[in-house]
Amino acid sequence: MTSLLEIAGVGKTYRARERTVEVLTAVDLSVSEGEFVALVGPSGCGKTTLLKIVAGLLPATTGQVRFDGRPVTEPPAGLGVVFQEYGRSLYAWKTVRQNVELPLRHLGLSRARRRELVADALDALDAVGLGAAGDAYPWQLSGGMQQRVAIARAVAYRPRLLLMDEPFSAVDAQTRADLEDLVAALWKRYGMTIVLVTHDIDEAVYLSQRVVVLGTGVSGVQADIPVDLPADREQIGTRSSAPFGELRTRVWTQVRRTPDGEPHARRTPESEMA
Amino acid sequence: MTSLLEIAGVGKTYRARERTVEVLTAVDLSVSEGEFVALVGPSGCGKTTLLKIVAGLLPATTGQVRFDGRPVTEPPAGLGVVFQEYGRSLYAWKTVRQNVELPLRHLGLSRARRRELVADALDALDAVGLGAAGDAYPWQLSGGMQQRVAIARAVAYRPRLLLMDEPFSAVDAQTRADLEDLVAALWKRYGMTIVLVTHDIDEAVYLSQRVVVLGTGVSGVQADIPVDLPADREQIGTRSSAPFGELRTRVWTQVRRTPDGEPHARRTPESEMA
Amino acid sequence: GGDDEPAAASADGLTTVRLASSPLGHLAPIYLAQERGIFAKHGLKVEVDTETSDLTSVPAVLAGKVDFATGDLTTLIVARSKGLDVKAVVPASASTGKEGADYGALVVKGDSGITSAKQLEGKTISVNILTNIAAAAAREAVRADGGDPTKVKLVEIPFPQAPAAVSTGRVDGAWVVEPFLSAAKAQGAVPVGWGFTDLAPDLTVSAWYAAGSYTSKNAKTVTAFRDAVREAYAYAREHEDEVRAKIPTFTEIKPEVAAKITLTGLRDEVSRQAAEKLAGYAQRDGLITSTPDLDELILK
Amino acid sequence: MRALGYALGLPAVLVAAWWVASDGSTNVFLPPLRTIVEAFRDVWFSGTFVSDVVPSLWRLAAGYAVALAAGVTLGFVIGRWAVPRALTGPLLAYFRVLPAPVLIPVLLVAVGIGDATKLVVITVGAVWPILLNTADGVRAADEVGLETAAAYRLPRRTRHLLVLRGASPQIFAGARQALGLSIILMVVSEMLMSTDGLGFTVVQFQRSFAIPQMWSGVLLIGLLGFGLAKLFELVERRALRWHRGHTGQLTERR
Amino acid sequence: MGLAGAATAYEILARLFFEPAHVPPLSAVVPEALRLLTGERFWTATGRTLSAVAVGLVIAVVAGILAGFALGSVPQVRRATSSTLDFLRPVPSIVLIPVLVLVLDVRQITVLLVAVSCFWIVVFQVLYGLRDVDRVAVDTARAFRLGRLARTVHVTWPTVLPYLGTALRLIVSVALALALTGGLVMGAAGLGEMIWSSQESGESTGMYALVLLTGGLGIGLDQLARLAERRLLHWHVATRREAVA
Ligand SMILES: Nc1ncnc2c1ncn2[C@@H]1O[C@H](COP(=O)(O)OP(=O)(O)OP(=O)(O)O)[C@@H](O)[C@H]1O
Ligand SMILES: Nc1ncnc2c1ncn2[C@@H]1O[C@H](COP(=O)(O)OP(=O)(O)OP(=O)(O)O)[C@@H](O)[C@H]1O
Ligand SMILES: [Mg+2]
Ligand SMILES: [Mg+2]
Repeated sequence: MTSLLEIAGVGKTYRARERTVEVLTAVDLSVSEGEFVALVGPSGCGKTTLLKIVAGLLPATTGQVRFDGRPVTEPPAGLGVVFQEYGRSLYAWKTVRQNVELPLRHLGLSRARRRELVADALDALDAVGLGAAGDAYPWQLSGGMQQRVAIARAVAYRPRLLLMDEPFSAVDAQTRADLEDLVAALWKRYGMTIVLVTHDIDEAVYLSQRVVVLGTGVSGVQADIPVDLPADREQIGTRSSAPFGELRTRVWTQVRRTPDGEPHARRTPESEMA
Repeated sequence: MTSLLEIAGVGKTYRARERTVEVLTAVDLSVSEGEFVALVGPSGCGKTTLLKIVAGLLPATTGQVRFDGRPVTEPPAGLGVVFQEYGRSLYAWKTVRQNVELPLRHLGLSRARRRELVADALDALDAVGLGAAGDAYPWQLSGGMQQRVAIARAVAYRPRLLLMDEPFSAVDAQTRADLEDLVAALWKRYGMTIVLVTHDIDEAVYLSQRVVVLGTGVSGVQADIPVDLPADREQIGTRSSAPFGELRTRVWTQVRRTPDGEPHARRTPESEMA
Repeated sequence: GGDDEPAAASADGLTTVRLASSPLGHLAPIYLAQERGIFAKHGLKVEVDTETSDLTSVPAVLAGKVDFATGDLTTLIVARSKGLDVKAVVPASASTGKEGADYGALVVKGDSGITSAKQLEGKTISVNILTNIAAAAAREAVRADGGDPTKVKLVEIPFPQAPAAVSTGRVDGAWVVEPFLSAAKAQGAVPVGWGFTDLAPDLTVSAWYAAGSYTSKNAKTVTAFRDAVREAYAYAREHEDEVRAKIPTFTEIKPEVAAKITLTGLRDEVSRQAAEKLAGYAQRDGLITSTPDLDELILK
Repeated sequence: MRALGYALGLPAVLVAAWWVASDGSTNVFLPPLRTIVEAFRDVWFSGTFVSDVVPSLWRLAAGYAVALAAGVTLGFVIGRWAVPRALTGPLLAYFRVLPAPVLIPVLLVAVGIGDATKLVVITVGAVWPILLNTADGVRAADEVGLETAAAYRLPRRTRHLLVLRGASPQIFAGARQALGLSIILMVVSEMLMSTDGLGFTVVQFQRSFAIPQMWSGVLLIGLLGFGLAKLFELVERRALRWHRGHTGQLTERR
Repeated sequence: MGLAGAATAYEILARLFFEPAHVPPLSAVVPEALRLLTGERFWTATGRTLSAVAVGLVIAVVAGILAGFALGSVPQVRRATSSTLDFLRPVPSIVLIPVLVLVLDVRQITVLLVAVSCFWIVVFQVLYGLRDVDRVAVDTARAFRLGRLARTVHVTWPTVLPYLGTALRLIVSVALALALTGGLVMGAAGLGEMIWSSQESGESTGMYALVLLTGGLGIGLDQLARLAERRLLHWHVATRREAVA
């Protein structure tokens, strides 16, 4: 496998009058074509920031990202993104179907191909359980439904690289499992490369080939754990297997062990709220 | 314990030009003073809707909600809410601290008491690990950080009834556990009544005294499962206990068994994305 | 047109002249003359453009967009002294020459205790525009009564609002012309001065003027126009009832009002003496810094 | 430095072009810029500034302030509640179309000929953009923000302030529109029934064919507008910083 | 309802505080207005005024939107022109009429007055609307590599639209007011000139009748603007809330 994504020495500092935060320092990471990488780390450690830098939406303060060998200065072709702020990433003035179709209409494809993709988009909506809500507007949907629309949009686009920022955070356990399997199936079928940010360590292990742990404080990559589970995974079987349990504990320990102590909520509430 | 909250025959239909959705029909539920109830159910089943009706923010189409014996027509006194759309519920022009302090400043309290509450608010921020971010604006925070601000605001307010709509969806596992324990501790200390909407069945069982399952389709209460775990719970011990496992399976089965078949994502992705 | 002589001869052998004037009473004789064929008799065909105003007429004339327009004498004097090539051809409206029966007057509120123009010294008088003949007339009325014209305070209030300003006591006096003079009187105002006749009995209030270059290139047409207008005035003097009947057809003045108001005077010559006087006043009031050559201003 | 270059670049080019193009002009109505500049010096550096510009500025400030207060207040009421909105809709549409020259007769009788009339003209003309923008901004208030305020039972006043603050980006849009308008209206109001002021002076120049002086007045009005716009921006930048942050304009982007 | 209340208030005020010759009561104005409505002159004038309004509005809206988007989307253009725009914005076109007369006729000037004033309003509303564009919305479009045009059509334009809706309601009345002004100060044929003429003829009842009718026209135009806005903005919070209320 060749390296599709090369993140080299990426650092990011947000500068503002009120506060300047150094979020990332020297993140090094490379993702091969067709790989499924999960990115975990404590809240506020810079996962979203890193994803936006990779997507070419945010300039890095230091370092460089290369996609397919070329430095990323703008969103590269073949990129699909599910934003953490899914609500704001849907267009209130478009129906669910129009939201999903929008990126497809601008791919510069032949008519037939476009029709095919649009049909795909509808299928994608069906697949996330929203077939009936196609004509609704995003503000008529529940949070979880909105999130699924955002997923359907990215998935229908058939990106080469799919970046997902906590894409299943607002859906119930059952739907979440279904969506996980949907993404896994698509990954296998189309050989796409996926970077998934998640807070659910089980999910990270279940889906990915590699779990990358970002540290807190001024953070780089803290651990990079290969997931050597069999390729064919299945919600109940895989999750209850022994190797799964081990991996999950390993990741868990890494997430807890942060370089400069625990990042937050370290005091017990009792001592604080007195 | 007296019944603090009485939900009787509540139904809700959203009417719009494009589509009319009957979301809830005849929901009956009563919550006692000091109780901790978890509300679970598939995405889009009407949990947020129900919460807003209970909060007096949305009129029910049928039925009635009574708080402390009086019909709810507007938000009752002593109510704290953590909205699912946490980002939009923070005021972008106020700093984190100002956002947290805002409700406290208007309680009509003595000076000393107010100062105390404001100090509490700061403590609450500390408790959710955001002590250092007090002067930041919401848009300078990560998703999980914003969510924690919303929690801090509700918690510092010391409400009599606390409604939380997926309050921990955007934070990492570690922070989530800490926040869970924080809420549990506050609940015990101040004897508040809590209704928590969550997608995490483990969390529902771990925190609550009762798990209420909302069904999908046109839905009412599908199951009401008492959680008879000991009052003193603890992240690792409780979660690994046998009764916990049983309860969780019971809830899980209820969430899956919906009256009119499974709500969505019931087809395998393979068959759909062809 | 206006470049060659004959200007714009139409198929029927008539030269078309374009006139610009707001639809005011002084157009009545022109319209009558047009109907009676007086202009045609002089080889002219007139087109009246009423889409014009004080603001636009001078530039329109100078740019050759119209041939003749009306302007009050003070304005023309000021324009000339600023080097604008305007030439007064023939009066458009003039004082009636009859003190006590002119179409413009200085009025005060009936019960104000003011009975003479002199008493307005140190008081506020409204005129429609501060830079035109109205200001001169208002001051002149005070001067003629033995007052000091520089001691009155002039404010600008359009004629239509002047009667109300007087009757509600917003101003002490107002210089008004018909039909507002009648309106003011009807609301209890009384005239205390007759500035137009004070300025000169044959005062030209406003005149038809053209661009100097136009008059030199189209001398014949200009003379024909002047002759025609004079003939029109002669006819109008003989047929006052027709003039009164004409006015309501192109203004919003009601026939019953038109039957009663004092009509403007109709004169054949632009009064040179009055012009000299006005030029002096314009200089006194700081509108101009040097007196223009009146021979340049008034067409012989 | 760069900002200065940007601010002065185009004006410099335009002024140079005007200077060159007009230098040989013999058209009285379009005098050479050279003459205008000379007139500018003669007219405005000779005490006229104090006697004419100061009263104008005062009227402008007062009229604008009243328009701002009235526009925001009325706009808020209309935007917030459906009943006043329904009651006033057509009425406001009616008043919006009345131009100053039509209002003046009534004002003259009702208010008189002093500064008050001019204030009313400025206010009545400039209030609309503020009013409509406020009303629309308030109507578009974020639902979750409103629900949060309601849930915590924030007092009415606080809730209103929150709504106004949320609508402030659009209110500023209205205020910005009104600024330009009120300068124009100041001039227009002084054209009728006035004895001093910038507009009065310019109109007197115009009527007495002092064309270079008139143009110098136009220049001064433009400069005034430019200065006030800069002042406005300064205030706005501070007041709407949060909005730029919220919409991502403060974060460097690709 | 609101109108009825206002009419009553006007009637009472007019009778109490003003003389009929200065401010005639409604009971005198309405019959006069009805008389005007039956005459041809009023309709010709209305036609003239409305055509100036329409032409001016179309020019202003098209030019304003184009200029607004150009200024708002290219920061360099904005920075280079903002001082010039700030300078030009407050220059009252009325002052320039004598100069304009040299090249245009009064009707064209009227259209120009309408167009210029409305143009400014549209430009500024667009500029402010553009600032409201959400970062996440734009990032989404950019991530999916929507081109500049597609982003403008699908993201920027809908965000600016509510601001334009406000502008639309503003400019229909400004356009009408300025078309009237054209008649009042330049004598351009139309309702403004009729009002002027009524004033000059001392016909205050007639003038108030005209003002009444003109206001009616304003209400009509405003309703049209609202209709257009509701259609275009049915998804917008304000409209949604309206539907509920
Ligand atoms: N626009 C911004 N301006 C200033 N600081 C910012 C901005 N966006 C993010 N930050 C800061 O950068 C840090 C990392 O934010 P980021 O959103 O990348 O975190 P994250 O890992 O995605 O967290 P979460 O899991 O909570 O979403 C935070 O401390 C946050 O305060
Ligand atoms: N404003 C609205 N207009 C129309 N329909 C709405 C509106 N809000 C919610 N709905 C519909 O009501 C149903 C329930 O929505 P609700 O937000 O209560 O679900 P939920 O249980 O909270 O889901 P989630 O877990 O995804 O947040 C959904 O089908 C949604 O489409
Ligand atoms: Mg994030
Ligand atoms: Mg919900």
